[in-house]
Amino acid sequence: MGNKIYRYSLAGLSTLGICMALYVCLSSALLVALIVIALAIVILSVGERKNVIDKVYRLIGDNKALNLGIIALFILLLPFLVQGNNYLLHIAIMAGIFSIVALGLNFQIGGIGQINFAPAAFYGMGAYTSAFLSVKMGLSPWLGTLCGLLMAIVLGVVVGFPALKARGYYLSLVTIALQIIFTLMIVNSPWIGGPNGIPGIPSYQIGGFSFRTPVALGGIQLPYQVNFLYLVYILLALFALAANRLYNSRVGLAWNAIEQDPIVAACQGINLTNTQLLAFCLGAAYAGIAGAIYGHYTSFIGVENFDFSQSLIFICMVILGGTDNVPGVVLGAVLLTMIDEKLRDFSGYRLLMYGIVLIIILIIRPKGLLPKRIRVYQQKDRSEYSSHSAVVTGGSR
Amino acid sequence: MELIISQILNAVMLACTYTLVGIGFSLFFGAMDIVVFCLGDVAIAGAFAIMALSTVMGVYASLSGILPAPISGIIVVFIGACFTAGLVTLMYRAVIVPFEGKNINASLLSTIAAGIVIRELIGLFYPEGRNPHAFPQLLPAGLIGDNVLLSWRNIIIIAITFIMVMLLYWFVNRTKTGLSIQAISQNKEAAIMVGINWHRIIVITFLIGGFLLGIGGFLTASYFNSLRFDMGAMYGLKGFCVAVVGGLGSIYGAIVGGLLIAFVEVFVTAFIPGGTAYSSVAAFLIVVLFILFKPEGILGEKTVEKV
Amino acid sequence: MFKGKPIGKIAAGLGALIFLLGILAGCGGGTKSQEAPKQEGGSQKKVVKIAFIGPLTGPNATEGVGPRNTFELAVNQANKSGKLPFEIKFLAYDDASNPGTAASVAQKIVAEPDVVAASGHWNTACAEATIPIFKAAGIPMVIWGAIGPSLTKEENFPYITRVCPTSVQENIPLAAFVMDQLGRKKWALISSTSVYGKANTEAWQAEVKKRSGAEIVSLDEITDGSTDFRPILSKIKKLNVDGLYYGGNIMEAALIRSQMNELGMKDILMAGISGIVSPKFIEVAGQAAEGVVVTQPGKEPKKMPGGKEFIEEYQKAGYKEPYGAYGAYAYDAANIIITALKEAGTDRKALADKIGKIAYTGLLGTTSFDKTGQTTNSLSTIYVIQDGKFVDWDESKYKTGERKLPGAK
Amino acid sequence: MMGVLRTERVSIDFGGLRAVDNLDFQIGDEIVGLIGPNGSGKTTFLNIISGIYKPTRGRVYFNGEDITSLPPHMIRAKGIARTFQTNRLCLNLSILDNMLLGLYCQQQTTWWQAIFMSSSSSREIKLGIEKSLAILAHFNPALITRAYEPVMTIPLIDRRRIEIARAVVGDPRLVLLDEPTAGLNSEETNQMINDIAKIRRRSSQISIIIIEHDMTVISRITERVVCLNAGQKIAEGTFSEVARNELVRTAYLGG
Repeated sequence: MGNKIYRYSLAGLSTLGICMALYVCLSSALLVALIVIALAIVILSVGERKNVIDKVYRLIGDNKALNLGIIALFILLLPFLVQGNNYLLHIAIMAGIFSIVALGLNFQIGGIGQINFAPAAFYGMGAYTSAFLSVKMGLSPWLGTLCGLLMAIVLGVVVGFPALKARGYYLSLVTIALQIIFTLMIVNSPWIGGPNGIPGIPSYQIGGFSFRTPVALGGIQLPYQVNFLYLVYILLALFALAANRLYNSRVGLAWNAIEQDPIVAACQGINLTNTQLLAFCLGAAYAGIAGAIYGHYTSFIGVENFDFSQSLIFICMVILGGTDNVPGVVLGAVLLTMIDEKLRDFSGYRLLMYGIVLIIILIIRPKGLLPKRIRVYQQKDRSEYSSHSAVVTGGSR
Repeated sequence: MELIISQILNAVMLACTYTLVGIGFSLFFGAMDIVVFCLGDVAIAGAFAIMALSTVMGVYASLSGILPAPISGIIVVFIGACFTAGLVTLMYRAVIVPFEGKNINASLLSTIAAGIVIRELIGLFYPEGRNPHAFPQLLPAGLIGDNVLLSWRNIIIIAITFIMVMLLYWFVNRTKTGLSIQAISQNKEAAIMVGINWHRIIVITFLIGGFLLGIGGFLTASYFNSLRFDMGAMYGLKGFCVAVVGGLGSIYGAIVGGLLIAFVEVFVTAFIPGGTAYSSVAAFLIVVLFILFKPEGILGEKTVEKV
Repeated sequence: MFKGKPIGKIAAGLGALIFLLGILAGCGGGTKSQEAPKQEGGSQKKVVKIAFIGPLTGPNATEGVGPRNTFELAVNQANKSGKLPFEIKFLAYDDASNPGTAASVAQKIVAEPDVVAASGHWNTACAEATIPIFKAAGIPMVIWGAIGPSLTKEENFPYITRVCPTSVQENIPLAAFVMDQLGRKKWALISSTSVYGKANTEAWQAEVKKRSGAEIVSLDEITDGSTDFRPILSKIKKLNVDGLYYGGNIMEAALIRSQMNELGMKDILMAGISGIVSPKFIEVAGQAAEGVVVTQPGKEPKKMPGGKEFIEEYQKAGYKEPYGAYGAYAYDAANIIITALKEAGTDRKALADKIGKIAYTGLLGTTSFDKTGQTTNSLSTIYVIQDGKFVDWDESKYKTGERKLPGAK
Repeated sequence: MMGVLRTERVSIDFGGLRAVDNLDFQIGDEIVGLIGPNGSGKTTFLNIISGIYKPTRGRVYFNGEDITSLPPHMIRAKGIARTFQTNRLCLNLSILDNMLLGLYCQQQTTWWQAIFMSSSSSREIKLGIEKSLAILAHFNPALITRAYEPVMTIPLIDRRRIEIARAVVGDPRLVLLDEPTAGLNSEETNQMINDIAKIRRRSSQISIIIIEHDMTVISRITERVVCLNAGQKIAEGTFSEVARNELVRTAYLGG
């Protein structure tokens, strides 16, 4: 009994530790954030070598409700922790939005093992559709977001179709080409603002309450970002849950099989066309919603938000965080968003340092912070069977 | 008629600027089965090195004091190209070796990141690095006769491209090292089995490829008379397109691919009303179509997937 | 099942982690708390912050770095003068020509406690993205370089003001000069697909439409960063135009001019606007730059009162980069903010009202704002490139007839 | 006896090369060995049956139904499972995941259900796990304790077992085994022969086509043998009949 309470509190402590680490990264200077990340990498690497990480995973997995509760509480309290600092809240919101896109992109990179270089096009499709409909047609932003989602899925089919025929570098090039074509087409289309972008995008409203009004909570005046923070993180929680369920279902397994060997996958009865298109369409749906929210949040979108370099950032998030690992992808997105923002203080050196940090992390952990893991279906099974190497080692293909 | 001829000439010149970087992609892909995404940036770094030698560092000026101008020009370009070769090899050690055989995604990303680093280093540390620069005129600029279409510089650019391709062809097909490169690109395991020193050959491939890239960057900068630190991104991307359209792994393919892409761009610009804005769209569409319907490219070998 | 030993290790590890985080959090907090007493007790003067935003990296870095320097120069001069009741701290931020980045940066500025005013942007899209943020925060922003006509609006006044003319205002004198005074009627247009390029092209089209007999025979759109314009130019060559107008940035403009030269089109007049007024244009275009006609709002700094001192000070400050086409605007924008600060104090609302009502005389002449926040200052100069320099038309050898502009009959 | 699978004059050309030439073949409730020298078109023939290659001419019937033009996944759904010559398990996935892939065609969960009705999805997975473990136990009980380990840590003989287990776990009507003993030593080959025999013991409703170079394997487990050479059928019958056939001897010695 004592042991149980001990483990319970230990699980809570480790989640709390992660939340605190993220909070420290968010609120302090770049150097401190980098030290925290370096520490985390050291702890992860040592833990993996000594097989402790596995136990931590199990510890956290065993007490899901507690840990989710802690994380939820953390997000809920974040505005108070940062004392209503709207910039830090803005970073947190962007981290949430980017996490959603990265989760969607992960279906392609982690799931079917195809690097899609056009996630920013999906993201932009959602943003532009929703913004266009709500600004020019006066549609409600909620409906606009839905349409953004649908249009992003249409684009997902367009980009996903080549993936059925091309693989590896060829697919990379196709998606790069489509991404560039997407940005060029936006620039050349004056009816959606062309290079001017779309200004004055309305915000979401519930009843008469606009999301862009500051709120007073518990006697404290909080900036309007709080509304979006909660909206984004509720969505992120739902999307992460869905991604996790997909990962643990027959669909996620089929994606992995296609990644490993498409012919073998087909011979197991997996419909390559539908299953791969699904990965692209679901990913596009995630990105589309995220894009639409972004537009309604910032009230302005321009083509520069959705270009090739933005796509690269999304890809980095997935690969640095850990492909096909839902917490990993979210962690990658959150950390990279923060690092990117911290680097703003070094304006001229920002990109340089971004590149260097990227290379270093890639060399230290080529499989990402939280690497892909063996699926565990039931905790009970797990403790019955020994598992020496739950972390997938060695190369693919 | 004159318009068509001048546009054809424009396209040929543009193709020349694409070809060498396309060959770089093909060479490295053939040898290692990897796509090094930062080749465009490397080539532009080479051009910057040549520019530094001839302006800031004054090597060209001091050389031409003792030697005739063309020879000192050649020396400067040669040093610059060697620098590029060194840069590529360094990059191979730093961002490709750590991921060898491990993770295709990680190496893809690391080369992209390396491109960013190269670009930013130039921007930060070259004097006025973020501004456009006029590229020093190492090639004679005069016109041939009264014909405004043909200048000496253009002829020389075409000639250098041609010579480089021929030299590469000779090297790959007539020397032992070159044949080893071919052997590795066809079957790595077998090549190692018959005693080819894989690592040595790879380094040599990178040196040669880097040299070509340096020349390619030089020709491009000379053709446009100008240089900017971030030119490499698009340049590299076009080079990759060229290599794929021509057939990834094929040297001649890069020439054919370069011509095709250049002709599409130039002719969409010149002969389709309102086409200017869409010339890049057209070029990339061509690439997409090729990958979908003829992924082996124009001159590449069709590989049948083994079951 | 769990065994005792490893779980103890985990606990120890986690404990260490949380402890470390606690220390780090303390450090993070510590830096903040160190700042606070300095402001209150460290020196007698209160510190206020003014933020500058511009493209310091990315494709338009050239346009942003010079203005950043002049802005800093103005702030330093004000601090040194000793006349201020407070100390101004200068913050420079990079929008990288990306509206998303710009919005982020604006959030960051707005969140800084002592920021009283900001001056921002060369890119219209970036300004579009940050205007709502500054307006919502009640921080006055003076736009120093973005020229999209739609930026200044009555509803944003007095928080958003602009010291530079819009693309429409900028093109009027140039059109009057080349079309009316020089009589060039048949135009080829090359337009950059950037906001800046489009805005200028539209303004030019409007000017052409106003004049009977004037016509545009070709319009080509190019993306920033392209390098090969020969196909377009070869096409234009056939059309026998009187002039070629390019509304865009330095690099592309210089390449267009030098490639025109190569294709034997040197005798076609090229006209452009302030975006290409930079020594870099002449450096890259080389010989071919001779005879290009451009306009720039305001007068040359050296001809304005205080201009000579400005140039001297700029050189003395040891900046590597030239102050560029928009350096004078950023300088005046900074001084407008500082002057208003002196008079209205550090309250943001009062400051914004003061800026709205200001009549400031500086490098640009006298700047004051109309009810949308747009400057009413309409001085402008026509320059022609002569012997590798931008020379005021009125002082050039071209005006005297000593030399002839390209294509002059 | 009605044929389970029947091919009618199947041919396939690769460029100028005819890899399979006018092959008539049929199989009932039995184990058929497919033998022939290297390059005689055995594997190509299996690829045609499983839908990876489309024959240039001829038809393939399965349970009387024409499956010639169906894609591989539909052929699998009809009940033809296979293994590969070079062991092709998903190395990064666990043994259990590989087994679940074998059950893919029997499961129904769509992505929609996976997200919104996760209990039905996990119930299905749970059933799948039970079934997989049962089959694994049938082949090698030791594998059960390692079910959550990635396949790449497993020795070759067990990998082959897993691959065969993956093929039969989905209750196929016909299993195509492509050189199941390649790379195994004689001890392991014996074990493999027993394993294959176990499949038949489990259910006589499984027909097997087995490609094999090791004639002891063929002689011990097949009921009938077909010999191919240069894409053509040159002999058919029991092993001893085929082994005596003059054409077969020349093919092996001369080819």
